[in-house]
Amino acid sequence: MKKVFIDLEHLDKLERDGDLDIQCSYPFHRYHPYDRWGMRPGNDGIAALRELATYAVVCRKCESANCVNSCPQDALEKDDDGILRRYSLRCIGCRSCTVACPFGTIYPEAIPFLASGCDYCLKRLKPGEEPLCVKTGPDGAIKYTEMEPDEAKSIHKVGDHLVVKCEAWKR
Amino acid sequence: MDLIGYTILIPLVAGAIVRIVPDAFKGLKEGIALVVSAVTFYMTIMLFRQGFLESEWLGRTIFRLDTLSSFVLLWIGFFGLVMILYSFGYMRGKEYLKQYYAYMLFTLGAAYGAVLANDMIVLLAFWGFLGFTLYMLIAVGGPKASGAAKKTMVIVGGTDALLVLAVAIVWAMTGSTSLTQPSIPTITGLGVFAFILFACGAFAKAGAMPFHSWIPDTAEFAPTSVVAYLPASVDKLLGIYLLARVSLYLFNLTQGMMLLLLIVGAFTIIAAVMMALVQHDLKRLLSYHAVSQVGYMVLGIGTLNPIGVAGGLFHMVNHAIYKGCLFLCGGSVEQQEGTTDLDKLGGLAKYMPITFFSCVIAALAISGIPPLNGFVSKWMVYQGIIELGRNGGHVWVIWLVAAMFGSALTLASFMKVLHAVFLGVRAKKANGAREVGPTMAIPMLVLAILCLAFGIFAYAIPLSGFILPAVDSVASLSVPGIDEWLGWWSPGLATIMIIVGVVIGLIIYSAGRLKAVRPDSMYVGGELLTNEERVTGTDFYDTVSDMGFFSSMYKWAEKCAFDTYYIGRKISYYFVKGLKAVHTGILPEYLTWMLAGMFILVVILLR
Amino acid sequence: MADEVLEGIKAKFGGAIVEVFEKSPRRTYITVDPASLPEVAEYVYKDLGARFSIATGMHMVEGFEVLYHFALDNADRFLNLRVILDLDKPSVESIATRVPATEWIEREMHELLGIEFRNHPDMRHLLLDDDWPEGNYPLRRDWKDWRGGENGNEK
Amino acid sequence: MATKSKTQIIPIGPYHPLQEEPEFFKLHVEGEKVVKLEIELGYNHRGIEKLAEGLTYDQIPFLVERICGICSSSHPFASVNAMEDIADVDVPLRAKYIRTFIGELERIHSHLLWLGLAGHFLGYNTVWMWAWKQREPVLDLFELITGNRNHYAMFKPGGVRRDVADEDIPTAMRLLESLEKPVMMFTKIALQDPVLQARLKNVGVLTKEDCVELGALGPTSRASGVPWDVRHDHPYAAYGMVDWDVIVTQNGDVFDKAVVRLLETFESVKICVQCLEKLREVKDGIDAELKEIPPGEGVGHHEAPRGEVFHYARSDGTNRPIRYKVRAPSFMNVPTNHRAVVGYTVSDATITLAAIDPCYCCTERMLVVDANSGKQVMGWKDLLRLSQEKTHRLMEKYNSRMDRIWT
Amino acid sequence: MSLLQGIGFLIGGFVVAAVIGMFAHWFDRKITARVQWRVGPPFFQPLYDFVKLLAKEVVVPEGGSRFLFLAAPLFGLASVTVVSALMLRTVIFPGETFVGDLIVVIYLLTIPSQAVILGAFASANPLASLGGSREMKLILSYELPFLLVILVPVIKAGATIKMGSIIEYQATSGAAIGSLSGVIAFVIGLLCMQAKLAKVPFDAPEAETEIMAGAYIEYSGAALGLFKLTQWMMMFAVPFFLMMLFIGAVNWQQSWLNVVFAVLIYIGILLFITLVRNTNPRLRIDQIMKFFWAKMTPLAILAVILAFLGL
Amino acid sequence: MSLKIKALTKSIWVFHMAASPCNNCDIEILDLLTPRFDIERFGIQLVGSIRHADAVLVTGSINRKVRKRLKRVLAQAAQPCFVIALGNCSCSMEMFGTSYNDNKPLDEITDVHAYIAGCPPKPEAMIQGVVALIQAQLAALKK
Ligand code: SF4
Ligand code: SF4
Ligand code: SF4
Ligand code: SF4
Ligand code: SF4
Ligand code: SF4
Ligand code: SF4
Ligand code: SF4
Repeated sequence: MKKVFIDLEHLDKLERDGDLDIQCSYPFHRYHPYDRWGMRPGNDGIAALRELATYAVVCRKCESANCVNSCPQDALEKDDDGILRRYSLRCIGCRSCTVACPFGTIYPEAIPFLASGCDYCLKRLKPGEEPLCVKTGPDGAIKYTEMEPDEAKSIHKVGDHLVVKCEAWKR
Repeated sequence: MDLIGYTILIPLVAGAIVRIVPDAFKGLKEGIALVVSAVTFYMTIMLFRQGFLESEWLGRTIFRLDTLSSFVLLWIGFFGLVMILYSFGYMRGKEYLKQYYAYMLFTLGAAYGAVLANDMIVLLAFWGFLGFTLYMLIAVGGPKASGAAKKTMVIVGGTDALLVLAVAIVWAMTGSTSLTQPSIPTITGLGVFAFILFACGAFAKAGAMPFHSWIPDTAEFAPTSVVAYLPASVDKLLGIYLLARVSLYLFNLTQGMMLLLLIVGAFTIIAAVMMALVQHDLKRLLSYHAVSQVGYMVLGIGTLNPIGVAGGLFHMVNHAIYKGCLFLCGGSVEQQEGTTDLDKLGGLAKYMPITFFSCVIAALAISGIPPLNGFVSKWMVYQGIIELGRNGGHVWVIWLVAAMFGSALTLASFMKVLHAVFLGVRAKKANGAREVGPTMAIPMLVLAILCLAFGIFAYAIPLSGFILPAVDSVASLSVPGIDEWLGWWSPGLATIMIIVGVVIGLIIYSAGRLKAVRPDSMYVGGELLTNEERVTGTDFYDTVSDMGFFSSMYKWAEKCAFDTYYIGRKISYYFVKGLKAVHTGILPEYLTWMLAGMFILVVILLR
Repeated sequence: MADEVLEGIKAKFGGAIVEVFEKSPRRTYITVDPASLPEVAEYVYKDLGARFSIATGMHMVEGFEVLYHFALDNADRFLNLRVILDLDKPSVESIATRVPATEWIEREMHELLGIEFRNHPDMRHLLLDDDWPEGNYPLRRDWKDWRGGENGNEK
Repeated sequence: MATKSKTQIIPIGPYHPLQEEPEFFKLHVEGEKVVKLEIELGYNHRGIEKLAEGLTYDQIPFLVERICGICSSSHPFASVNAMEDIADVDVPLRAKYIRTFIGELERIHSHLLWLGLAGHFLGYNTVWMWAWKQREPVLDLFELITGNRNHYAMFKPGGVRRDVADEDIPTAMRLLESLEKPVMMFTKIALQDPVLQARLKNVGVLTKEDCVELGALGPTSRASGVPWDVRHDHPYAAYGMVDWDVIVTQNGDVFDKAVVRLLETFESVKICVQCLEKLREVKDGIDAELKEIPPGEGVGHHEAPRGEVFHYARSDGTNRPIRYKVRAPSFMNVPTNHRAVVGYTVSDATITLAAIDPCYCCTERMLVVDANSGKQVMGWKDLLRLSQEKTHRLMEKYNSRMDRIWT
Repeated sequence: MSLLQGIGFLIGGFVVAAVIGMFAHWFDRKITARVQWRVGPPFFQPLYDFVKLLAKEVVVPEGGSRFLFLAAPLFGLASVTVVSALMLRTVIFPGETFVGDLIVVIYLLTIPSQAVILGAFASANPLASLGGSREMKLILSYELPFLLVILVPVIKAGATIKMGSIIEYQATSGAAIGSLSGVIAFVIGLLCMQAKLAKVPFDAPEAETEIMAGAYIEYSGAALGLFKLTQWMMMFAVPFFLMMLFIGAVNWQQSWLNVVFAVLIYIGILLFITLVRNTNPRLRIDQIMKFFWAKMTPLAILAVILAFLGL
Repeated sequence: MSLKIKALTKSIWVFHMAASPCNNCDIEILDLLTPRFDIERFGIQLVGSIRHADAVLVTGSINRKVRKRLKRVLAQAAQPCFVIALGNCSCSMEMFGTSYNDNKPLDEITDVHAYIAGCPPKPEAMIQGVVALIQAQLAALKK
């Protein structure tokens, strides 16, 4: 089964370099509710993917996590594996956690007030088609392939449909 | 031959000529008609000036002009002229022209004759002839009108027959056929019977209930000018003239007979106006009013006191004026819009201002709004009724209430007419209705202005001019001083007061920002109205007709339960079975029969 | 116990039932074949005596979904009949004649979502202005806001 | 007699004093008798369902609160019910009682409001004034408990936003008790005034069958003998735990609708009192601390003063729904006019139209308010100041033009 | 009566009726407010309203008859002015009136309503048409009992339709209301007056919540002001008319106390109007008709019969 | 002349126009008439026809369908007539800016003479707003 593949560092680098305009074809919430002039983006599935990937792969899973402690809304929790989870109904997007994390794990952009969704384009792709994020994303940073996780190459499996490459933070 | 003879003859002869003139010379026909009617009108004026005249023939006073007949004559002449003028515009492009002007003239002549007749036989002859011309004129309306014509013929002709009987009785009782001499007391059975027969004849002509039912049908199908001419004005004048003549001169009425008249009057007022309230056709509605208003005249005459009789006679004239005017307005509307169905009209005020103005004046006049003429005559009738109360008795309350309430109902139905025809929303946007031409507009305007003038100068012109002299000439009635009736209030002063009131309003207006009048679309809650969303107003009084008691009355009326014609037809259906042989079903044949019979009678009686 | 209802429907329209999802004892979602929707709806409405609450139209990934919410007031339970319609040309038989209360909501779904209800007695606009541009269905998920000046919106 | 009546159309609305909101009725009449009714909606439609898709679940109660200002807690009530249905959480008992209390208090205010308006529509302004005078204390109570006269902002998924302070309970009790007498008086007036009866009895009759067929709700159906009441049939919040009766009458005319509403007011007072009693004891918090709405779908409803409010939410796991459906009672009740109005006069039609207590706002569902603003942070004085300032500013701006107008 | 005198009375009548009418309107609103636990408008409110209306522009609906639309208010005002003048004169010189002035007054009193109807019809607005037709039906309903009721003092005064004689008769032999028939007739007369003034429960023609402002819907500015003024003046004219017929009006020649007495009675009648209108819902037009025709008319007939019997 | 000015400020007939509101503003307007607030004491009256209005209270955000009607009705008012935007909905656009039914705030449609903010504005605030309007009027007139 094909999976979405993200090369997080590559993505970061590209982002630092310049504009990164990755589009997403997630069918719901395509427009921002207060987007009167067409300026504000709507749902950005890629943000959801990156958040998921970051929590799974990059986060150091601190014992007494600063991020969790700092959250004024108790929106962050850790599950049994120590992976962070942000509860969408509680997080108010205040970004205290961003500041609190000593490792800079949580990017400010990654925690918008309005949570994004990604369904990995399941059920929506015609045979042979690639998700829109892959098509519009920078080459190599996002792919849609039959890729198996490979710890050696720092390619990790996150969920059933996502694999993430992240070299800087080797576990 | 004297002036009287010429007055009667000229129209008859001219009618015959017009009848012969080929249709191609339409202008000639119209010309003759106009000239003749104008001339005879002038002659009636002369006669009116003369005041009193008798013309003898074969040793009898056949024609007699007195203060009563002279003013009726004058008005007949006037209406003849006005209606013929109006016909120019109205009849344009209609069929049956050949007959039309001829019969108009015949009618004119016969009407003169009937009014001037002093001999009952002569009266009968003209009366019968009038029935015939009426029939023919209605028939001008085309095949649709034949039913109405037949109905008219039967009712009017039938009551004519009653008249014949009445004349015979009177002749048998007194040995005289003079209309003015004998004062027959209505104490004997025969006297009562004769009076009732006479009254029936008068009622049928004038259209009082229960002999009214020919009028609505006629109004609906006959040409409007005919309706305005005959049932609305001339027939009313004639019928009430006859009634006045017989009840004031010929007979000496008792309380019982008065009661009969009052009952008929009151009943006619209310019943007819109730019918008018729910009509959906303009002409039909007007015709019910033509019936209803007769009630006032009958009431007025029935009071048999000077003011009441004067009121009744005055009302007769007034009615002829405003009802003629209303029918002419109806005709104008019909000519411009092609229909008199109230549902299909509306918003014409802007397009036909003259018609609208005349119609408003006439409608307010008929409803008795001061200071118009209808108010004055109704007021006199009311006073007459209350005068009755002075002499004791309690029932006068009924007549008074009936008369006054009938007036409110009249107003109600004319509000409906004004709304449905002239106000409200324009029915068809595309059709560009225009004002009618001058030959039609002038008659309407003249009549409307008469309504105003006779209201404002009621005493100065009509009352002192001809009504009061006519009443005064009757032996049993003598007119008291006018001041007794009017006090310091006179219609003229009233008018000035109302005008001053209006001026006060105008001052207030001008204190406001009257210049800032701005036309704007109408407000219906922000939506724009589509044409179908207009309210025609024809159903305004459904609330009345839906009420328990009235709804059943109306249902009955719908089944013609109150129509003497249908009742009579049912009865006669059994009687006539034996006469089946002569019953060919061809109307002219019936006519011939009747005329022949009448002729024979005349010959026998005059011999 | 409540499943008498469910069993009854299954027994009667076995073939037409695509899926049954019981979220909780009080909420049941039944996906039915669009072709037999009118019969099922009528059965639920007439024979089970359910009250028609409302219908929800949705533009989902798989297609247009119409959810007819019926309340079984005696059993404290909501039966939701779901039909899934074609994405390109959503069309389903109207049940307005069988369940009169659906008339307005079907009109509304028609104008806001562009679902066609076959044989509906009156398909005029219900909520939107009469001059609302044709083929412009705001509740569809790909509906584009018109503040860009598109769609003939008056500026 | 050529008097066959023709049907004519009388427009009612969209701007019409009968309605506080714009709605367009076309009455097809013969004379004054109504033969057909056409209803045109859309003057209030603001696309609330679409807008709800753009808001988070937290914001939606505020959004739907502003669907309507009259039962401005009914929609949030139903909305949180729907969300809790998806998330399958249990709300603390205290929150349930508070919710029930607010819901019933609102019913009282709404029924009094309706009574007043009905009086107003009948030209009986005294009833209007008196009923609304009695309504003021209810609004005061709202202000005491929620901080605002209307738009209380009390509901949140998983609980309520504000607690009822113990010291407020006696005041509330007193207010509720003082309410019974005037309501009793109104009931008596309604039941006994012959003129009122003449206007209301056997007018705008809606048969039981029509009700069932058209799915009429609330007092509209209960007046016709259809005992639908979701509080009773599908108990939620604390309705299963307090003692009250469903009011049902049989005639379906306007009179019965009034009677149902009046009697329901008593029931509501009863419920309110019971809730307050419980609030003295039950102290288990007011919030279930809901973290997330999982993917799924949920149905929520609440018996608003006018009938069942129905909400349906579909979640994809983000903090916004992907479909939010609102069905207000009037959406079902307004079409009943098609049947109830026909055969009566125009005068009857107006009161019949009003008898279902329609509020098109929610029939058409629109969106309101900046969702971040949970509470009204300013007192009325501040608002006043703000509005004054703004007005002054504008007046200056427009002064030149006003000169023109006034001279 | 000379022309000048007539005009003098006319202007006097106008001023008196306008001032008292404004007071009556204020009184009505104030009492209404009191009944409804409100404070109510200030004393000069009617004046303010009127002046304000004058200061506004007049909008004429398109498609209507512009002339009639603007003229209708004038007719109403003129007739109520004339009525007031007539009645004042009658009260001041009861000996000098003329026969049949009663009928004149009755007729003139209906003209304001007719002006409203014509104005409504001229505005071409369907709701105004409905209002106008209701007004007409209202006239039909109350006119019958009203006429009968008026007959009671007429009969008592010996079949005279001279207002002066009616007043003089009452001055000598006691007020008409002092008998059974008088009481019945007076009460019915009050109800008819309520209808004549188009107040709840008989305000169907201008039912604001049914047909907006009904007949007045299209009127604005000075035209509306004139109508309002006419309405207010009617609040003087109609009660005064009833007082004249049943209570013998002021009788100021006898004692000045009678003037005070009359004012009190007038205020009492106003109070009655206001209280009735605040304790009843509006009736449907067919109910109004039934009420007047089926209930009031027989009662009025009874009163007339009683009057004949001398009761 | 001063009577005229006084009359203009002492007799304000308001027409209430709901343009896709939530009802609450409207109910609060009606509330103004009721015993607690009783604006009749200031000569303010609610009227049923726009022709009689001296001030129009517009509530609600104004959607596409209602906008046309609103414009039409405002044009039908007899001048001088003030337009008051009542409630946040009609004062500002932010709340409804995103609705597909094309809502717009009142001042984008017509000139507004006064804004009364609040959701719904307290009745006291409404009175204050109208009073402010009157005062501004007076000031303008005195100049
Ligand atoms: S951004 Fe969200 S998760 Fe982070 S601290 Fe704020 S509330 Fe907590
Ligand atoms: S909305 Fe603003 S003030 Fe409120 S919590 Fe977030 S950052 Fe703070
Ligand atoms: S500065 Fe910002 S990040 Fe730092 S403590 Fe304050 S709010 Fe939090
Ligand atoms: S503080 Fe930073 S590294 Fe530690 S758990 Fe939180 S996010 Fe991860
Ligand atoms: S996989 Fe599809 S849904 Fe997910 S981010 Fe990419 S385009 Fe968006
Ligand atoms: S039914 Fe709807 S509009 Fe009416 S009060 Fe309730 S929520 Fe508001
Ligand atoms: S915070 Fe702002 S948006 Fe929220 S309610 Fe208050 S004023 Fe409105
Ligand atoms: S401002 Fe608030 S209360 Fe007023 S209409 Fe808008 S949402 Fe409703």
